Amino acid sequence: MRRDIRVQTEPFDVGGETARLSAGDHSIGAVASFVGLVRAHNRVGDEHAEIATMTLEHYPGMTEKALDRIVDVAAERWSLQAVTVIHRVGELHLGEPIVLVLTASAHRQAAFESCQFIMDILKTEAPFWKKERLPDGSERWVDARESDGKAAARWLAGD
Amino acid sequence: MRRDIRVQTEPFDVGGETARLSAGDHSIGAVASFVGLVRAHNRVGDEHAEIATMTLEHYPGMTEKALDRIVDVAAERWSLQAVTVIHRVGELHLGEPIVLVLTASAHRQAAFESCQFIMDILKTEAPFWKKERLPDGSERWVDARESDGKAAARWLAGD
Amino acid sequence: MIRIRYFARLRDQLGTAGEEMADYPSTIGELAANLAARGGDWGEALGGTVLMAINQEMVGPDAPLKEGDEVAFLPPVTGG
Amino acid sequence: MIRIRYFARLRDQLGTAGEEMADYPSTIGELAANLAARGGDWGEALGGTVLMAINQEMVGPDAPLKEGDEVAFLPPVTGG
Repeated sequence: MRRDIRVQTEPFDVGGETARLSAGDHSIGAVASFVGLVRAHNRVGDEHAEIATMTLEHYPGMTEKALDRIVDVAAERWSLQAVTVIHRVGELHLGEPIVLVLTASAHRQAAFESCQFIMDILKTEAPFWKKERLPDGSERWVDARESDGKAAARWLAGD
Repeated sequence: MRRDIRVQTEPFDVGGETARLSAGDHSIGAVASFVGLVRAHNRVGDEHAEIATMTLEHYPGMTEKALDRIVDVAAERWSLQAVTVIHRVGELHLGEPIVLVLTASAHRQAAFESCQFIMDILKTEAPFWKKERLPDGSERWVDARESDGKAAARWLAGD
Repeated sequence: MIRIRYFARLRDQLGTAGEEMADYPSTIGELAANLAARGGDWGEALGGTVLMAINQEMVGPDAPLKEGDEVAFLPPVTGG
Repeated sequence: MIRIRYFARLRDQLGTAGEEMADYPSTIGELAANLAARGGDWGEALGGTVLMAINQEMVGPDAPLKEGDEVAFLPPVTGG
């Protein structure tokens, strides 16, 4: 299985990455993707606070290992031809893409499920942290969501 | 909810469609997508026959109505900001994209599930038909897959 | 008068994309049975699994026919 | 000697990105307890939910420490 895992400050090109993932491999019938974006309201129980910018911190070295491990597990569980995971770090503005996950398989169910799996596990195991800056200039670390823990746990319970 | 439903012979631009879907709407935190491609082996129980090209036929008028109906149901079931469905018709070559489904929501689970729902129902209810041409020039209509019927049925069983 | 359309594999089997019919039964299911009763390719094409639509909406066999309807017989779909 | 690193909210709370430690206990869980026992911000930062890693792999509190390890304390992750 081909894999491409990147942690970068630059934006990514969804169309280019999708084309690259499947180029020349005619056994691929399905490409599922997920793009996570910086959205205006991000805090649990505080849906009315608009954010201005977001800063993504990570643990260099460990992050790449963690993403690689997650992709290993996906590749054991589903029949996949290729996986791309790109996660941005640094300062991001409203509406900007944060993360891209692409999975390619012969069949759509494997592509869909593995893409969702990678996102769910990434959300609870990959060492990234978000800090929001509000329009008044104040900053705060984003709290982990309980729903993310539950989403990850359902894959471990054997579906 | 914004929607864009197209049946066309031309290729589509995954990156451009993804950017357009979410442009200017900062309530969107998640975009899920699916791209279906023409793959080399397509017949149930006949995995060794390579195909040369594929022709997609549809029922003009009814197809658009069927896609619109499917998107209606998705929009009732999940909280969505925007949906794009583009399905190509006419002659397509190996590796070319056939269908694009994009769903945008505040949260990833709604985006993932609605994208998969739209594909599963499209596969059994939208009037498209595939005809394969093999390298020896012979043509054959693709058989419907039992697994597609099951994938669609699970959504109707109320999960 | 109703207009009947045949698509994809059905059209190839029947050798025609459609026909018009002045005398037609009361339901689409009866129409399908009448067409299948023509025998040969018709029996084979319309005797198996076939989807039915009236005015571009999927319907069941009990759906009534009325003057001016666009009726369609469709093989199981294989898009996506 | 081990190297200890603090990330994100933990680093902000503690006012430091890390430290080196020559005398350290046998497990990472004991190390966390010792750090929390410093009191004040340390007790608050390391007394709650905290993830632990040794040499860039997540571990549980019983994981043993050895000379040269890179130990990290991480708040619950919020990427994606």
